[in-house]
Amino acid sequence: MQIIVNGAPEEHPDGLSISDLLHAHNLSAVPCAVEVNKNLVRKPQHDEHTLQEGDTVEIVSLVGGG
Amino acid sequence: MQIIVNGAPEEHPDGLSISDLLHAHNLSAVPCAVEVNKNLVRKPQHDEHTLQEGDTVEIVSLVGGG
Amino acid sequence: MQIIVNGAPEEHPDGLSISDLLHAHNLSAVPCAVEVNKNLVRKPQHDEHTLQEGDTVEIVSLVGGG
Amino acid sequence: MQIIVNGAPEEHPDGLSISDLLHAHNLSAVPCAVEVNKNLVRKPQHDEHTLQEGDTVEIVSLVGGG
Amino acid sequence: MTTTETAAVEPMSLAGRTFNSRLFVGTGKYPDHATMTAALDASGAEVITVAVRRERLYNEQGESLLDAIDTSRYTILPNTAGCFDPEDAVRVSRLGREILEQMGNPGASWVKLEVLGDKKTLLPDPTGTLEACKTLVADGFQVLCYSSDDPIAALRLKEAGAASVMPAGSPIGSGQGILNPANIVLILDLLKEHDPTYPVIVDAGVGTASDVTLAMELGADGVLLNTGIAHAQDPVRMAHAMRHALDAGLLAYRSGRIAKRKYASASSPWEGVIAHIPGE
Amino acid sequence: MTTTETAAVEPMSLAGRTFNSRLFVGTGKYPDHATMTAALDASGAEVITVAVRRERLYNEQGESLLDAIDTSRYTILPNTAGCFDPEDAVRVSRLGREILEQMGNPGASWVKLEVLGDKKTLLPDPTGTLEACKTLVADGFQVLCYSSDDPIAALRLKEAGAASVMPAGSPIGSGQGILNPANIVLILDLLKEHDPTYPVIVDAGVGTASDVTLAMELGADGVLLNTGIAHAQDPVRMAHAMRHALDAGLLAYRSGRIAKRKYASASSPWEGVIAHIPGE
Amino acid sequence: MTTTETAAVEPMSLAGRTFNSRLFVGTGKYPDHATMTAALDASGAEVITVAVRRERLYNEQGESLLDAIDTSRYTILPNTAGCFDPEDAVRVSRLGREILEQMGNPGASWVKLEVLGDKKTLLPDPTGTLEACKTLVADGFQVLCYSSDDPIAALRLKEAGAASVMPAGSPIGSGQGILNPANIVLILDLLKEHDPTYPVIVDAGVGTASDVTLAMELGADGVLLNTGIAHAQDPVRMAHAMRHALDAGLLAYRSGRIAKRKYASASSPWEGVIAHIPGE
Amino acid sequence: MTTTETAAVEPMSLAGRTFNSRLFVGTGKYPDHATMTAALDASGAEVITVAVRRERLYNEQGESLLDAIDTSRYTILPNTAGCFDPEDAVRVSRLGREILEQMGNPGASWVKLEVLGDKKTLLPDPTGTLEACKTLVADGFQVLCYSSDDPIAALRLKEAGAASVMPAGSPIGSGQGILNPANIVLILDLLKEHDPTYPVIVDAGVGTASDVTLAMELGADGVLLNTGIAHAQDPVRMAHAMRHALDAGLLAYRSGRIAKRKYASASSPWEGVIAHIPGE
Repeated sequence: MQIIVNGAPEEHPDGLSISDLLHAHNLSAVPCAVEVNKNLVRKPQHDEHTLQEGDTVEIVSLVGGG
Repeated sequence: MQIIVNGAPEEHPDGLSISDLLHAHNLSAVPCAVEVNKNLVRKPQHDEHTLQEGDTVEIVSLVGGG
Repeated sequence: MQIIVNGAPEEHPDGLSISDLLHAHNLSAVPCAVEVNKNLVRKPQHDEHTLQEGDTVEIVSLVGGG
Repeated sequence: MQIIVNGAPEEHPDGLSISDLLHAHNLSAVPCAVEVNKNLVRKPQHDEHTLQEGDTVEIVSLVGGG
Repeated sequence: MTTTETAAVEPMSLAGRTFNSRLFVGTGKYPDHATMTAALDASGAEVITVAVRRERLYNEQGESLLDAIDTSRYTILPNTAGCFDPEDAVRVSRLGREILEQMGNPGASWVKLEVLGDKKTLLPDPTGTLEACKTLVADGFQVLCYSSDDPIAALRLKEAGAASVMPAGSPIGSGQGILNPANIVLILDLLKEHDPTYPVIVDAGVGTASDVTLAMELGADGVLLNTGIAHAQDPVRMAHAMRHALDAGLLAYRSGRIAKRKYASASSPWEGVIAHIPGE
Repeated sequence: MTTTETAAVEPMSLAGRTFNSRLFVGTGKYPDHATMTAALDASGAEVITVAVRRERLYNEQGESLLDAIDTSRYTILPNTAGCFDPEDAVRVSRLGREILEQMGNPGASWVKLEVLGDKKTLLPDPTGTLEACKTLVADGFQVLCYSSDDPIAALRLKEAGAASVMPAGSPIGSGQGILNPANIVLILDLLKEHDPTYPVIVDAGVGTASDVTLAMELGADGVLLNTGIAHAQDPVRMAHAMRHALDAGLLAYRSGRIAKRKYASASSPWEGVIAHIPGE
Repeated sequence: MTTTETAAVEPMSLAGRTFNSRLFVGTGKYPDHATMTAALDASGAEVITVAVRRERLYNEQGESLLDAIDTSRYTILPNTAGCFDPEDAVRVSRLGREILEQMGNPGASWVKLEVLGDKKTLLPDPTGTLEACKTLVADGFQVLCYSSDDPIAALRLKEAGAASVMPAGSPIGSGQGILNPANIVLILDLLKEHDPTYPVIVDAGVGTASDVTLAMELGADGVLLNTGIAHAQDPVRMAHAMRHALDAGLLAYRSGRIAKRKYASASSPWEGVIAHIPGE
Repeated sequence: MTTTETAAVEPMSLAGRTFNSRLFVGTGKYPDHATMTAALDASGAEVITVAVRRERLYNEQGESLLDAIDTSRYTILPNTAGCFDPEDAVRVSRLGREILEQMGNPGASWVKLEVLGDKKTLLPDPTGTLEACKTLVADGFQVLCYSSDDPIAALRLKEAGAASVMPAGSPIGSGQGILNPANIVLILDLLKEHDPTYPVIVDAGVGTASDVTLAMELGADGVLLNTGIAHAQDPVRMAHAMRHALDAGLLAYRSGRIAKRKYASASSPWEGVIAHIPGE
């Protein structure tokens, strides 16, 4: 299936969880937050939340800002 | 019946039109505007608009302002 | 003899009056003022004032200024 | 003899030195400076400088200022 | 060589009409009607503001404002002064229109919209003003909209259809002039960006003539004021001053002022100096 | 009630003569003579400044300044620009007088005295200016004396007999306007204390119309400027602007402006408001 | 006699917590992480702001911000910079909270809310900011709310439940300082009227130390800044300067400054002067 | 990367000696000696000014100034306050030196020269100050010379041999701060042109901490003040404020502040924003 992650299309197998996605990007141990289709999915739901074809995912962290 | 005109109670006979009210206050010939219960009643309706017990009437004109 | 006029050396015959000098520069009819060795020589003296070898002469007029 | 000290007339015996005057005012031990007739008399001269009838003396010290 | 055929100040377009005067003056706070009418005349104003208030039903008040003014001469611009929520401002706007329509005055569809936020500052409420502006525009009004000098608040009012946005230089009647010229410049930038003739009128806070001149030099299209004239010791003379001040500022803005320099630049030539110049 | 018969600006007395215009303008730095003469006309000035410079003996320069100007119309005020010591300033003053006497111009006994202290700032040397002022007064000149805005320096020049003290708003040609209005006010206080008609003219630094208006609102008697007009993109239009600006400032000063207040003061009455007023 | 036991600056209460430092600094725009951490240390700040941005998934970026900072030392305040509508600002606020909760940082329920109105000025949209503020307060956030210096806009944000209102001195990163001190004073008046400890923090526009001192002298509770330090030529030294500047302003505000006088007041006594005093 | 080993403020060289503090404070106008000594201590000053006055011969006055102060700790700088002509200023300078020599104080050859021009403004007389300065320099004094902010007057005093020129920000004790920063900058330009360490100290007019910070940000070497501390409601706390303010200004000046920009410059990156950005 195709999903949009941080603005770019990615191919992933069906049934991909958010945890799987973070793992695929080496982000499992990094403080970050995930939004699917503009709704925050909190960390305790990352294992159980299965992504769907066409989902728009944002994975964000903290950067320098004012 | 009693109505409130410009903030003060007034006694008037039933069936009083806006035109009657303006006449009673010597305002028939003066440029002014009338609101009944916060709704403007435009001049062509002044004859036909009959006031009701408890109506709140505002009769306004133009004064110096900035 | 040599004199300095408006910063430049000029050769003139001995006995030159200020009026002669102005005439030589086509300034006879122009409103201007003349200083010799930092002293003003007023117009009525222009005929009689004879310049000397080594005199420093300034001939000035009015220009745009603020 | 009469002298003026800090703006006020004072009577003193003839032959009064500056040191005598300071002593008379209990100022011998106080840091101060003395002027006679608008001329500073430095401390080493205080013993030998004899005041004269009509002298104007200023005895000054330091006060709070900005 | 740059020359100018004339020093005439070009007319201003506002709400579909054209005005020779860019000074808009109020009619409040004058010591008497004669002073007011003389000051209006001296100001050269073509548009004057008025307030909508209850008729005094029981105590006679002598000559009314409308008796005192030659209403055929002026576009009368009713304001919503005293309104603190958008509903009241809309009611008052409609009442003002009703009166001016009876009079056949061209200001009938116009309103100077004020939705105030606070009694001490009389500064506008940005959200309430925006809401009332939208309602009035939909109801066919030409909304001349009082605003703070907040550039985004001003921009939103233009986007909502205001015929003119009128930022405050400082609080109404305070005489503090233009406290933040940089904000007026940002408002002009934002509102005129793709619409250079969009009219921005500095309203409120003017204390003296130089405030008006400065407003125009910043690029404003006009100035609206009341207390600065009405409460001056000599209102009529001050009205003359304000008229000159507006022309001065507009002409200066159009003339392309010199840039500011840190150091001096001589007005007279160095060439031909007979004096000793240090270092030469 | 306070009214005014007229908005006429009262004339100014200066060096024993009376002028209707309080704007004094220079003749330097114009792109050409036609622009200059049009700008002089537009400014309404009656007194114009000129510099004294060497005749160009060898290269012809076309029309001279005196050919371009209708000298019968103006009082011509020669300056000592370019002088850095009192002796040179006195020499130049006498040369200027000599020329103007030949012309029969009323400016013949006048001089705009400048004794400069530094080439970067062109600010005056206080001690040198004072010395030259004394010499020229003794020699019968009417000295219009350029000064810094130092109040004591200005006071000393008045005491030395200057016909007018002319403090700089900011460096010549800098366009920075009046950098320290408080000092101009102190100068006016000190110089007019027992002599309220003593003329103080703000000279130098004017960049745009509001600078002129401000100068007059502070209480100055007049303004002298050159670069602000001559180097504007449209000098003639700017000359009109400056004229309006001066009238605006003088009228405003005479009108008694409102005091500044921290909070607002409503222009429209609270009485008779039909809207809900918070807290009432 | 008034004395002071100590020059200690009293702590500040904000969103239910207490801070010894009233300087809030951003983490953006530093030349490198080492300079940033040294500057944060020099500033004495206890609260630092960060932005929420997409992870860079494909190109490695070396050390991350969170690796560089000792996060146990600071309250991390995530902002919503880059958001132009309330919905986006709410999304970003929740994402920031999610990250900080994972880190156990006390800033987890806090947000520096920005809802911008325009890309050139980066000034806030008053209506959008108010709407987002209400949503976030209802969602349990402590909202530190960026505002313009419009007093009514600021008041509405307090009324909506903002933990602090943070008016801009001038546009973000512009270095123009506090363009309208009178508006900051009005904000302090309105927001503290019945609530004197309500925290008002001047945010944005600070260019140099005196801007910070002035903000505190006006009565602000703190100052938030970023570019003024990060883009100074020597950021660490400037961070020291800003810390001193804040203490200077707060102490001065608490000390009761002298009133301004038009004329002088001698520091040294007139009594006992031996010199001739004119007029005496 | 730019780093700084330390935030230490470099010492200042003045009249051949070196000082860690750049704040010079007066000893006048305090409510009592205990407040004064505490304020002097809090200020960190190493040089303090005093006046020379007649001994009170008949009425005892309790503890004298010199009893109250630990004179071994401070360089005592006697002033000539109250003098209106150069002769009196020279007399008073010599009297002050006489006393300080007896005390063995390093201020013995120093004088803060004031030759005043007027009792209302207490501004200096430029010509009289220059004359006294020359006399005192010839007599071996280190002259710290009070001046107006007139750049040429200041330059002439340096040329006459003053150890430091000390321009007034505004009249003594007026609390108006620095009325004309542009003039202070011109003074710094002229006096430091070929002599960058020549000390310029802003003296007079300081009302609050930000005035001190601004003076240092302009590039001054130090600040001298009295009334701003002594007449504050809490002088000791204000002395702390002034000390922080000076460090803030000096550090900021050395840090290279950001330039002012008309428009905003985001503190947080645009890259990686998840929100909708208008026009993108």
